[in-house]
Amino acid sequence: MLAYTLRRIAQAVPILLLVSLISFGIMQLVPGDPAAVLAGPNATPDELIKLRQTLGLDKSLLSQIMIFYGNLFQGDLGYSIILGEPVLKVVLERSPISISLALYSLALTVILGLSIGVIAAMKHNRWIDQAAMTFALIGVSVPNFWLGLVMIVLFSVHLGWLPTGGYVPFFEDPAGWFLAATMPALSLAMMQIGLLARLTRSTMLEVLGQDYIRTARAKGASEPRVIIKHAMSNVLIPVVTVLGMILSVLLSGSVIVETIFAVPGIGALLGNAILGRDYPMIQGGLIFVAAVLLILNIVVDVLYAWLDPRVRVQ
Amino acid sequence: MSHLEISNNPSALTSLRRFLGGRRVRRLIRHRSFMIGLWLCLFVTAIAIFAPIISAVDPNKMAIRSRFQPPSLEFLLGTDNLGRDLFSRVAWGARLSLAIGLGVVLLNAVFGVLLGALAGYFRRLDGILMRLSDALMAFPSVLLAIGIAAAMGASAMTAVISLAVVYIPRTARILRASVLQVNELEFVNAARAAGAGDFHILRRHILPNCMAPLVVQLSFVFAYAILSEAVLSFLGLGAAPTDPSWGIMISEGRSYIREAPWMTIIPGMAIAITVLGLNLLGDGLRDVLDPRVKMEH
Amino acid sequence: MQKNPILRVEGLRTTFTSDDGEVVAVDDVSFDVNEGEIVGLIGESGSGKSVTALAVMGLLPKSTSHVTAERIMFDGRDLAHASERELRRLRGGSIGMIFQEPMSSLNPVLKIGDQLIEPIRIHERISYRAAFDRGVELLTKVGIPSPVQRMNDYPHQLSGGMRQRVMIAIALSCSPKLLLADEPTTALDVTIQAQLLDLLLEIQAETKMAIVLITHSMGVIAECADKVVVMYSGRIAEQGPVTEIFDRPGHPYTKGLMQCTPELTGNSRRLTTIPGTLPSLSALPPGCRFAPRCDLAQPDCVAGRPPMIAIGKEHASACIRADELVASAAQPEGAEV
Amino acid sequence: ELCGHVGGDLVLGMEAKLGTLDQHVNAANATRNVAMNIFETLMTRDENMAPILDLAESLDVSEDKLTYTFKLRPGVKFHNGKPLTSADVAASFDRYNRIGVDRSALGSVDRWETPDDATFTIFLKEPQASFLESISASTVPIVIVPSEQANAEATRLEPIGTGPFQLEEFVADSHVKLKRYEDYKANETLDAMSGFAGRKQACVDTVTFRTLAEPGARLAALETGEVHIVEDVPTLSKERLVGNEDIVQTQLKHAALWLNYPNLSEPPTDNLKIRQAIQAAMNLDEIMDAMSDGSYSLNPSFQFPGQTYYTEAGSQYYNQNDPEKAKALLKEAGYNGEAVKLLTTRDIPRLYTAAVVMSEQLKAAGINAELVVLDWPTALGMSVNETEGWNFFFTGWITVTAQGGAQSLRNLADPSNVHKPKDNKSDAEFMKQFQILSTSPDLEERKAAFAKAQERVFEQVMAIPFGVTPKNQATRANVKGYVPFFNTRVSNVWLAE
Amino acid sequence: MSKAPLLSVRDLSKYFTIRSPFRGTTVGTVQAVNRVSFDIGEGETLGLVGESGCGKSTTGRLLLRLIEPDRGEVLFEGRDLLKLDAGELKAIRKSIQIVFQDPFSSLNPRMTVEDIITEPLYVQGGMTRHDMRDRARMLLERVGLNAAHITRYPHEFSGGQRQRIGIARALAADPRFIVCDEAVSALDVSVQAQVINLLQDLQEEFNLSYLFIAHDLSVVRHISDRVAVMYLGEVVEIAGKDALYASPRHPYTKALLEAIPVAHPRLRGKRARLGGEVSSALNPPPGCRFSQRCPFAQDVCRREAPALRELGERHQVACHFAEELQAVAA
Ligand SMILES: Nc1ncnc2c1ncn2[C@@H]1O[C@H](COP(=O)(O)OP(=O)(O)OP(=O)(O)O)[C@@H](O)[C@H]1O
Ligand SMILES: Nc1ncnc2c1ncn2[C@@H]1O[C@H](COP(=O)(O)OP(=O)(O)OP(=O)(O)O)[C@@H](O)[C@H]1O
Ligand SMILES: [Mg+2]
Ligand SMILES: [Mg+2]
Repeated sequence: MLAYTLRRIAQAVPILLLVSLISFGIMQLVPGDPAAVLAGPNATPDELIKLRQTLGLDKSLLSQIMIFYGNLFQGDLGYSIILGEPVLKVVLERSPISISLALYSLALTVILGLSIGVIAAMKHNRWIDQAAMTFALIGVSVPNFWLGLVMIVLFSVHLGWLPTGGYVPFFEDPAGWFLAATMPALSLAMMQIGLLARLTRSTMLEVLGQDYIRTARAKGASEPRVIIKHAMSNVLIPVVTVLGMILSVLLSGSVIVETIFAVPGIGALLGNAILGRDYPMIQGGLIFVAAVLLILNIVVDVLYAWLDPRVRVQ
Repeated sequence: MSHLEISNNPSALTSLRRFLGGRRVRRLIRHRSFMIGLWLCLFVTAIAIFAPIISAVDPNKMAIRSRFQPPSLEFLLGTDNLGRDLFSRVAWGARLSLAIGLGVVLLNAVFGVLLGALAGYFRRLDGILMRLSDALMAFPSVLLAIGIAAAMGASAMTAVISLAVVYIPRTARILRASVLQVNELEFVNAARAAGAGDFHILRRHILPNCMAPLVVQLSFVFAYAILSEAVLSFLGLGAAPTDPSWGIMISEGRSYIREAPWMTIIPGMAIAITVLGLNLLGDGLRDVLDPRVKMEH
Repeated sequence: MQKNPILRVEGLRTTFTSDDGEVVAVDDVSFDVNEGEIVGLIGESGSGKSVTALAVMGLLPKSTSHVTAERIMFDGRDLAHASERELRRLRGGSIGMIFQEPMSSLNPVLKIGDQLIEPIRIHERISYRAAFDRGVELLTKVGIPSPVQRMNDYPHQLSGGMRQRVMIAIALSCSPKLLLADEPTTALDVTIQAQLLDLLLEIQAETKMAIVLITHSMGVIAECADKVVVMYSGRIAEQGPVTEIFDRPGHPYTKGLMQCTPELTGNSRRLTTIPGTLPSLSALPPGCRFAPRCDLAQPDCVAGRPPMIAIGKEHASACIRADELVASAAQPEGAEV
Repeated sequence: ELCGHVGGDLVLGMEAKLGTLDQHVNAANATRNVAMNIFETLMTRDENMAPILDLAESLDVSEDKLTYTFKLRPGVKFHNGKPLTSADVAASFDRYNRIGVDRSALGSVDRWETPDDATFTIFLKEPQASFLESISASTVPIVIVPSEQANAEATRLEPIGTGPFQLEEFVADSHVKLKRYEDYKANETLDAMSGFAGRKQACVDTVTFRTLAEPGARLAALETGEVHIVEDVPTLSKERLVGNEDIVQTQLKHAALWLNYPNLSEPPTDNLKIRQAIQAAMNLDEIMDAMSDGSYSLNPSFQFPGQTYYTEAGSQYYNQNDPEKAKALLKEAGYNGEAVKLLTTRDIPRLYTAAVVMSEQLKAAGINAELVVLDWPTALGMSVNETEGWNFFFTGWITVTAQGGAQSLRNLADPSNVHKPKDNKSDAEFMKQFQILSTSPDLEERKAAFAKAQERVFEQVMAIPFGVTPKNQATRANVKGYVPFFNTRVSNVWLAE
Repeated sequence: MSKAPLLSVRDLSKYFTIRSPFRGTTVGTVQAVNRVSFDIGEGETLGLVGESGCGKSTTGRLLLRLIEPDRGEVLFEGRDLLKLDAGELKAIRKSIQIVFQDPFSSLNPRMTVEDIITEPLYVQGGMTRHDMRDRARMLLERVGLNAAHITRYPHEFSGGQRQRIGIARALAADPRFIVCDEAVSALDVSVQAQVINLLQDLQEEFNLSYLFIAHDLSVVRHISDRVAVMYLGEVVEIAGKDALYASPRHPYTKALLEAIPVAHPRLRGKRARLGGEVSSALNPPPGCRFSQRCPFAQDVCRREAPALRELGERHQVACHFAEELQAVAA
């Protein structure tokens, strides 16, 4: 297991390198420059040139890359142009917010998605199944930013149940965190709940059609026992394999959800960085996020290996 | 039986049947949610095609005096902050959304197939291509699309390209998996034993048999492209705003969500209905063509 | 051998809802299984053997299948009209079942031991420890070396033969009175198949349980069965004692089956064949379902469903020309038709 | 007493995200809204945008108008406890001169000196009538920071000022939290606050500026009481909120001037006749109505009504709404359908709307208008750096206009020339008036010059002002002492219990 | 018999390296085919039997170079197939064809019967579409299907009919030699008999040679002239079928034959059964690979691998004690 984990981590390194190259490439193509954003519409061209110099934007592409990697290997992701703070510091401050939001979303996804899927499969072709699948289908079809807007109007303004947005650090005020994070987490999770419910249902149906389920029934096992002991353990395996993907989507979907709900997460940070042309921030931030995703994927794979004895025991 | 009737009549249906297999067409036609999806998609497509005819007014025609009109007989779906007719705008928005979705799907079909087939069939290319796709997939997809869109400047073309870049690695992976699977089937060996070359085998044997998962995947890519285009437009990175796009409409309407909720809700529903239709279509195709369990992203 | 039926199936009929509408997979099947007897259920793929067994167990999917029977008497109880609860008590307890695929019939993520002792834990109130010991005992009995270690293995760590032994152990774990064995050896290699059949026969001789042995190999029947039920396209074509069936087949299908199996000793250049293939359930011919492939067919055959005709002691055939056939069997063997 | 009640946390819902609090290198409104409660300047603008001393107690101007001597207010301390000295002022000017955005304000400065801790002297190279106007401008104000920060690089300034509030926490994209600076030394020369100057007091313990970019969410937050003050209340919502007793609406009548300017290097707008045709074709009422949902006033000037330099010179060219004239002019110019590219952004919805409406109007007059919609950085960069690919750039002068005549026309003069004239040489007649405007010691002469310059701008169509929008804000009813201004001021604001 | 055989295999070997998907380390090598040699004459059928995983299919595929061998020679009409370049290989592929076990996966579901059957002709080139179609019709009729069904798709046929289509495809390019890899194993007995008859008829008609892979010993006996028995990648015995079935010289062959169920209930009786499980070809034991299960195994068997040696006329065995065993049996 350890060897496997290490190997996976080693494989992640070239991917990160590629990621950074791609993001560097994209950013070089971006027109507009951070100096213009900072200086505002009334700055004179001369003032812009000077500002660009002070920001180090006048250097050649190659030297910017060299400087970037030089610093990267020293663990330095550079300074954000707009925020004026070390990228690493900002990213480290922000990512827990997004990650906790993504994990909350993931929890919602797993709990709701799994139970909806299992119930639908057990009531296959009955009205509960139809209702559950209709819900799941709507979940995957509704744009999440739209859902977010509609939820704000409904839950905050009309019902007054939940705050309109913002972020409360979990350790300061868990209840407040919970309230503030619920709508963003839900609007992020909606689609994934739908997808997971559908995946769970179809996997469950498939598993229920397997010979070993018939064997279990032939042993006289009761229905709950068949579902919980024999079916679920097998259903969880494919479900776990998609968790990494779900997490990636949840983290990345946060760009827009964080904007709408004013959550100061990494999605909003990077979205703004891209729109504000904050190259070091984008570059460093993307590498960081990619690294987090790769690590999460490794965790998921290890979890998968742990769940499936066919892979575990070798 | 029905086979003979159909094969005597060389129509479009025959070629579709050839592609899908006759039994499958019958099963699709009987698949309730597939048919609902098909009708929804046809409905949206019809609206897109006939937008100039069914929308009485120019979607960009402003009438400041009649702004913020709620849906009524005069303004079927109401008007927006500039007094533009939302019905026309939604109808023309269908054009744009479908065109962008189609563009992404076409690029996916071409490059996803190319890369997936190369990686799956020529194992020597596999490592490189898959690492590249790993790297592209390591990016959070929305950020990647935003980055590319920002780099290229907002336009429909940009939206198509950036979303294609996001989805092609995913399509390629699915195709690669099918190629690997089909490559194991005996008829490929049979062709090889007959002396067929790689190109022939790919074209005649492997690709046709990877069509089912591909078609299914593309139907989902279509749906996601429409959703993601809305996200990009919402952020101001989508289509050129003279063409009414649903995402732009939601984005414009959000300032008025309390007072003129229809400005947001109607384009939102348009997206939801289209995506719903495509999802149903895809589900049906998957049930019938590609019963393997899979989760698409 | 006492004639005391432990299982009596009467008028079993099973339909499935499928893409092509309702299909009748098993149509009016009746047979008896006496205590301590091995009944071979033979027929080609799709003839309804497995469905028959599963219907007896009440294991067909409720959503797509519909089972009716006049009676399915097992040990004094009518399974056809029993509640799911009652059926559950019998399954794995008094009735054991072995399936064809040793690979897929074991749950891949659970330990062998857990799967093995599950029926014991379900049907008997004994401690885990005691059940575990019983499990080890069972594994020893079916000839698995180092059984204690094997209890902690997962199915994929075992070879196909060992897996099937485990399946047998599971089926035997509560000392059933009836064992339904659905092609228990088909997926295995010849030498292993022989081992396992020997093992089954040994255990049967020891415990005197009744076995319904489903197979499509005439050889296996010849080797094991006391009585044979031949199925064709969802119906019983012929049933009777094994020697009767081999010596005097009363149905052209049975006869064809035996003749088209290449003989190990025979040198005949050409094999006798049954032309055509099994009809599809959604397009069944009228009357005798074998008629379109039968070279003895005559107009009466398609007129209506042929009744079961008794042609000997406990020997009956669903062929209106059964008598002719039995009579011709008295002639020297090898006569090609 | 300035504060009816002391204590509490005042929460403001901000529209725009702010990146940095480095006031020297940032022209964003959002930055000023927060930063100007932390920092103070030597000299700033009062409520009427006239220059006024703040950290300086007195100012002596020499006879020859070349030496300006400021005496600092005693007892002022930075948030880090360090007393303010002239060295800090000099360091701040140094830093501004090095990297500040609006460095041209210091263009005529020769040097500065610090004869003693309380004295700061500036020497000019030549007399400049608008010098005080320039250094007191609040677009990118020369805020005073501790001398140790003289070398801080752009955006890396530590936000330590002398204002009534000090920074407690800054989480970009989320919120900035300020708390009362207990050792604040108020400017007692006035009884109350005026502009950014005057007597200020932190009535509340803390102030939280929350970024609530989503307009729906921002207003919802006000309605639910999550925030006390929001900026930019949509016109539609204003009407709805009227009935809400918990909410009080406020307005700064003239907050922003909306305009666009042509690109004089790119055909067809290099042709005066065509520019005039476009000018003639425009219905500014409609544009303003659409972009503000009806909350606006027309304004044929580059100054707000009531401001010193306000004039309607050239107003005959303003809001002509005469498509026929436009067509005639087009014909005269030999226009044959060249595209007129309107460069705008969706990041600022009003600019986008203005462009959309204008393009419709141009089309109605037979002009082939095309929208070029880019994100703000790109659009801005394009208008600054490129002389091709666009014909009109849309923008809004929010503070610039308020800063007075010279400041607002500066963009059309050499060397800025946002309208990209040939060889980067602005119109000679205009430049002549602009020179007078910036150097004449006589206000009346300067006003006359402004009027002539403005007329020239109209004539030559160097920029087209659309109109003025107010700043509509709303507060919870328990918020007292809040006075809307070009930028948010949280001093002297208190929460009634 | 003096004539050179049509196909002659010498020391053919193929090892597969198995990697753990989880650790990425090499788990070991499967010696799927190890130093296999045999000859097949013109018009002759060699049966190949053995238990699952013993390398039968791999052998068959190696002959066609569907898998590249590690070592050895495959001489077809005197030319070593393994030394041919791509063009020569393509040309010779006309003469060597294969029929697969699975009648479902061996036919491309997206192609019509016509396209499937004519594919070898199409690939080889040199024939008009019209001629190809005629030939396809002819072949269809020859394998007992209706020529009018040429436009149908595989799913419209039953398993036995599909297997006939597969046979027609193999015949299309006029082969000399066909590998039948469990060509009848998946079929029901009644259909199996039809296909076996067909194969035999075709052999007579076209003077074909078969390598007939199967695990059903009675079928192999019925169709073969000679039979080779494989165990864990090695051929342990080759002989004429009568000699082999009547007097097997290798203990494994003997065990295999004893495992065949009786033909009639009256012939039941207790027989010696082979113990143990089928071993894995992964990292096989040194010495004789059968030694672990062999009731007669001695020390030498566990040390030294017996070579295939001639024992009587065209009867080869790989057992150290073949002679003794025969003596015991007698
Ligand atoms: N769950 C099901 N749904 C629909 N049809 C079914 C189902 N199970 C079996 N059938 C049909 O019932 C018929 C009999 O099947 P059954 O499995 O009993 O055959 P069998 O005799 O056991 O064949 P085999 O030798 O292949 O196991 C077949 O035609 C099969 O297609
Ligand atoms: N591509 C491959 N990679 C790794 N191992 C392989 C490969 N192909 C075959 N093997 C292994 O080689 C051995 C021989 O396989 P082969 O398919 O030739 O056996 P077989 O005798 O045809 O068996 P069966 O009767 O099951 O068809 C097996 O252990 C198999 O697992
Ligand atoms: Mg069966
Ligand atoms: Mg094989």
